[in-house]
Amino acid sequence: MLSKGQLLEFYRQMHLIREFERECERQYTRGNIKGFLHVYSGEEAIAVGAISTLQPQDYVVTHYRDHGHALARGVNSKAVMAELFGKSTGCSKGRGGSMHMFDAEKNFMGGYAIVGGQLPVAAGLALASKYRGEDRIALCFLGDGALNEGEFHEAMNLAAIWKLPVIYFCENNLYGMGASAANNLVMYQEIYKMAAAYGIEGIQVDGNDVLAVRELMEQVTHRVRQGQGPIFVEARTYRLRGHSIADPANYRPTEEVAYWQSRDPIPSYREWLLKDGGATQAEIDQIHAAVERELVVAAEFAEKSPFPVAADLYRWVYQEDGA
Amino acid sequence: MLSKGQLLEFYRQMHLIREFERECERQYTRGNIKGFLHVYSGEEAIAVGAISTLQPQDYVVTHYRDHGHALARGVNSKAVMAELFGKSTGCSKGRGGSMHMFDAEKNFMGGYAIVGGQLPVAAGLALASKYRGEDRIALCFLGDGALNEGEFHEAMNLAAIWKLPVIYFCENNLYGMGASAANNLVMYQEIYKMAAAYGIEGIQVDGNDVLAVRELMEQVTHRVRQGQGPIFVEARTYRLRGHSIADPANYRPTEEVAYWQSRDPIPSYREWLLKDGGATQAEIDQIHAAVERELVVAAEFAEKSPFPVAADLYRWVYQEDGA
Amino acid sequence: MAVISYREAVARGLREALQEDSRVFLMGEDIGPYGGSFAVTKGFWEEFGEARIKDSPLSESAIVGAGVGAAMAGLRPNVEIMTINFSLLAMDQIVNHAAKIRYMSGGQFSVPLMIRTVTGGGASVGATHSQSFEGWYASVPGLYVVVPSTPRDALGLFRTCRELGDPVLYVEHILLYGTRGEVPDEPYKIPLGQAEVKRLGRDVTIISYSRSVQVSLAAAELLATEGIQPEVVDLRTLRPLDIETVVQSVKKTHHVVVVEEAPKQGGFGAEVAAQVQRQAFEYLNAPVERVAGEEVPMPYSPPLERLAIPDADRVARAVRALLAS
Amino acid sequence: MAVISYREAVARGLREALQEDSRVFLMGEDIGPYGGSFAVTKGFWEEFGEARIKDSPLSESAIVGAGVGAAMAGLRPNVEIMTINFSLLAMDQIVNHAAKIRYMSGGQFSVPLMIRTVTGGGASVGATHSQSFEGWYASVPGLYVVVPSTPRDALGLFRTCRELGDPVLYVEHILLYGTRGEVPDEPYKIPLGQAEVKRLGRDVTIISYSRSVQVSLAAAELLATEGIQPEVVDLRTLRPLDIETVVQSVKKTHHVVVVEEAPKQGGFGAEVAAQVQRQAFEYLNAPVERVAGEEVPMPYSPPLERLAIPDADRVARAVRALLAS
Ligand SMILES: Cc1ncc(C[n+]2csc(CCOP(=O)(O)OP(=O)(O)O)c2C)c(N)n1
Ligand SMILES: Cc1ncc(C[n+]2csc(CCOP(=O)(O)OP(=O)(O)O)c2C)c(N)n1
Ligand SMILES: [Mg+2]
Ligand SMILES: [Mg+2]
Repeated sequence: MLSKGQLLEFYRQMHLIREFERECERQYTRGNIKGFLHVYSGEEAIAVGAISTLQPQDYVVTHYRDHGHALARGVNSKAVMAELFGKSTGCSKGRGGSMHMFDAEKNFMGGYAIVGGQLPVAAGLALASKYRGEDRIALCFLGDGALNEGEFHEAMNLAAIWKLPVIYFCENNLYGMGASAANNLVMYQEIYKMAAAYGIEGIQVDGNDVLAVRELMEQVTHRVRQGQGPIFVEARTYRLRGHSIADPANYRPTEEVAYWQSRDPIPSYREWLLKDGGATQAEIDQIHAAVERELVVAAEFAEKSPFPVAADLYRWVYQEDGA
Repeated sequence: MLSKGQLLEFYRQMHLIREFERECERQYTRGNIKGFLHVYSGEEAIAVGAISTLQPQDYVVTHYRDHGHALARGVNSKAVMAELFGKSTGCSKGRGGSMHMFDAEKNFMGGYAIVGGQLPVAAGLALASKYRGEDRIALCFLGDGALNEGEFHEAMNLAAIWKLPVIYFCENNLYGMGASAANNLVMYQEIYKMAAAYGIEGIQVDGNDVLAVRELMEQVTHRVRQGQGPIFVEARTYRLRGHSIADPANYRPTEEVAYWQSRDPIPSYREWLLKDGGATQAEIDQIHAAVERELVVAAEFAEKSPFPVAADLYRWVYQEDGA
Repeated sequence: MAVISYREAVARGLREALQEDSRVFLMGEDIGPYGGSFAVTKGFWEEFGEARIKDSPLSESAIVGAGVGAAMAGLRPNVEIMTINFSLLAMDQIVNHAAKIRYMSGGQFSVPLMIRTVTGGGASVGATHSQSFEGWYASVPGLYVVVPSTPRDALGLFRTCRELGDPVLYVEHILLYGTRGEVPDEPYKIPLGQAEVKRLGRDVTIISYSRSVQVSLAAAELLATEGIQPEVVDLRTLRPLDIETVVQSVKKTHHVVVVEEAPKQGGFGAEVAAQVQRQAFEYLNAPVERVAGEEVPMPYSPPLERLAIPDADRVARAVRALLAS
Repeated sequence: MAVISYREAVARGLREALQEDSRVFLMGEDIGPYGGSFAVTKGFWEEFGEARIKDSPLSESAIVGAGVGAAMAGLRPNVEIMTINFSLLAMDQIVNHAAKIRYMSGGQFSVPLMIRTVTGGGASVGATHSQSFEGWYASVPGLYVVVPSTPRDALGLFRTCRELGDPVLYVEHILLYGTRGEVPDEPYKIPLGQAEVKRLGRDVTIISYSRSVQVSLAAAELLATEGIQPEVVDLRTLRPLDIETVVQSVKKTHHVVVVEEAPKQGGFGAEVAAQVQRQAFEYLNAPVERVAGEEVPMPYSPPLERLAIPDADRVARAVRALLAS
């Protein structure tokens, strides 16, 4: 049973991610954030529900659309924002940027920007855990687009034959950039069934329902922790914005967008919280206010933080005391 | 219904391949063949049965263990042997070698030595056929080892979503080099089921029974030709020799080897031919004698043929009249 | 002469190919309804239909491999790899198949495959998305590597490439798409293997390719105000490489600076330097100097990124130092 | 000093690592019961068990990627890629992950991953199986690239590599496995970035690495009979590159020939030539000469293959021509 505190915490995290991404879009327009900006808006229930079931020692690995996962894992919003600003106080010291967030303290093992590339890395983390006999699993997020890449196949196979403690969690938001999953995968409506080719159990869940994700993942993490080998989860969800801030996403049918807007995971969860979750409007308001403050602080922190200094250009290419 | 002539022709081809490989081993020992030598002995029923169902305009693509497929496709045994000798009369003019046999006239599109690399190429050939609206299909052979490679996955997916007229034919000989398929694929006993992940029909057949392969492939080629999209076939078989001539294959249990030796596709087919196929011992003897003569001629041809001349080192790097 | 953008020049080349040659089809990620990651193929899908504008799955290796197969079958596939960074996933197909099949088959098969891709840094997209691998491909026998720096070159080279019987890596630069320039109205082509003197000078030869040509030209303007007249040579193609045009220039200037974006060690600039010192040894008054990317993964942080990529100032400084030496 | 083979030297390095460091495990295709494609890990699976000698599926990308992950977790994976040809399939993991994660994470994670692989031609195995890509990797910031030419170097460099905090590509040569040489009995290590003069001379400096060092030494013997005394410098590591040792030699000899197997254009020899002419310009009596692989896919046919790879005769001819010029 989840406590009311936990229920509200899920809400806080989802709301934080949504508002964080809004703030990013504003900062992008103001020129404080550069390059690509891919926001997680609409998919918050997944990161929050799934990551909430992990232990601190567990590993999180994800793709390039990584702000939400970082925040859900507890990476400080100041550090995430500062990273986007390219500041030395960023969670990757300004070297990584939007697509390459890392936080060793949180075992947040990185956002990976080569589609599919993170899957073998996650297998390796799980392998290390098994090698050492640790109580530690790896949770690896991937998009539906990653299912097209050869590395998906190789990593799934490796995880399966070596029974690695890794969960591959596919965020099926129906698109990879502008390409509809329906055009790129015959099994696009039942991606989870593709796991059977590896003898891996595949499970589908509603990615817009934080409690459904949470519930499923409690079982999944438990079983993977027990050593039964990898599990593959597919969550159906939707990107409420374009692929990146530069993408108006005109290729999507308006009815489809409208349908998914009506299934926005945040308002629906809020309604449930108020109606059946025992939360009060005051509590919700308090969360909203706290998040607003947090983001003001984060943006200010990012803005005021220094850029890396030129003298540090070569820092961290190699170990300082390396050969 | 197959005519007796066809039945005997299958036997002739299988016997030719087996004896050809024996000759290769002899020539290798004599130093006339260099580098790697991977023989096809034990798997003849597959190449012969499958390729017999193709039309001349169809494409054949295969992996590095390619002598058998070349011979079954009708590539001249003199040209195959000369290629192994590195002579300019070889089917690849001595440039390709054992793993890279080509014959444009036979639409024999090549042996490919990067495991899995031929699968996308075959998809492209099928794509060209579809693009032009031709009555022409591609048959692509692969080993069980290729199932581990990412390119298997990408090519299967591409063929499936674009409904390409290609047949992926897996020769599951239980090993990839020294590695047992049982260690490398959870589904090793039912590889054909892996095709379901792509919405591709998968079918298993006894790869040591030339008539079973032939019968299945008559249906398969027909359906692919009709435009129903790709089909995946798995034939179970066994390499009667080591991975290459350098490999004593000590890693294989003796009972396993004995079992498969007892299932050698050639003697069993010969017995059937004599008992139920209406063939006479004289006809068999005649084939043996003809094959023996053919191979003497092939070896002599290869031996007497000239090596490419030094002045031609740069020939065929680019189109002669290219920019 | 019309003034068009680099993006438009590439699009024009593609459109002509599609219109004039039914063997040509395009294949790539998001080249269809999305219009291409850099909007090069905007409107193509609507114009030419999905049989010829094949929006592909995220399968770099498979689409290049399929391009190889289709080319062997006699078509003229034009495959887009969204950026050169992702070409690493297709490298085996490019290097082991596209480049070698003519040779390995003893001339029986050819692979007239064009691969378009996008190189370069400076767009604040981080280390995995800002690389310049064209020099690697330029060392592969059997490939052509084309690196236009202007709309005019982009179109003229494209027209040549699409008629070649061998595979071409046609490399666009992420920061050049919006740049504009004159393009002749009459049909013209630019042969491969002909460098172009983009600016006449007398004191130093600056050699570069792709966007670095623009950087070099900017540096030349700076230097000109100080009375230094650099000659700027644009290689235009890395394979084949026209060293003759470079040598002619060096005979006049006696000083050479090679400029490129890739990290210096093992960059293609090393090849240029090695050939220049070999073939113009007598004419060099000073060693060949190289200005190149720093030896770091590309930092995301904009101020660091600016340090990692040569700019006009750095090129100008290198020229001054060279001439002072 | 015991005389052992190159194969034994590598195996000894691996065995020591496995014995002394429980964080070390091996992963690769056919390294288990088969004993390794080139028999380097023969007996290891029996000795260390399958948890530490992980016989992997044919999944180059996944095993390197898994090595990256395991290294980030604090282990010391040693991954074998059967030959450098197949490394193209893992290149993305090597270049975009192994080499960049320390930097992109702002120093929070490191990737102490060792990748062993096999380079080179001359074994009559055809174009797809005879390549030399080490030069490409040597241009990637964040990687180390090690190319031993003797059993002594193989072991001494191995010992250094296995303690590094960063990824290493450790490149063996297919034709060196059977070569033998002395190896000190006492524990020793060879630091990265220290070239070695393998033969003292005075007339010309021949620079090379990996098997080409043996070719160069053979050429030197030929030349010595004619009264020419070449100095032979073995780079031993391509990244870091020790140009200082080379320059010292050039100050004495005033003539340089660089020898390598990769096709000349864009080969790593170009980098060496570019640096030498830059740093020893005053001391060069003639341009730096390169002897390299021919610009062709490796032909299978043995007589053609012999033409495509530099041999002692060709190196000797180049030296004679250089000294005569
Ligand atoms: C190997 C590779 N190919 C292409 C790209 C360009 N790209 C970035 S994101 C993306 C779409 C990914 O789609 P999906 O995995 O579904 O993730 P989503 O954007 O939906 O979260 C593409 C094609 C890339 N980063 N890496
Ligand atoms: C990408 C790649 N990795 C490794 C190799 C080395 N290799 C050659 S054949 C082979 C085994 C292939 O097994 P399988 O596909 O089952 O074919 P079989 O030998 O059984 O016919 C291996 C590992 C290769 N050629 N290509
Ligand atoms: Mg998606
Ligand atoms: Mg097999």
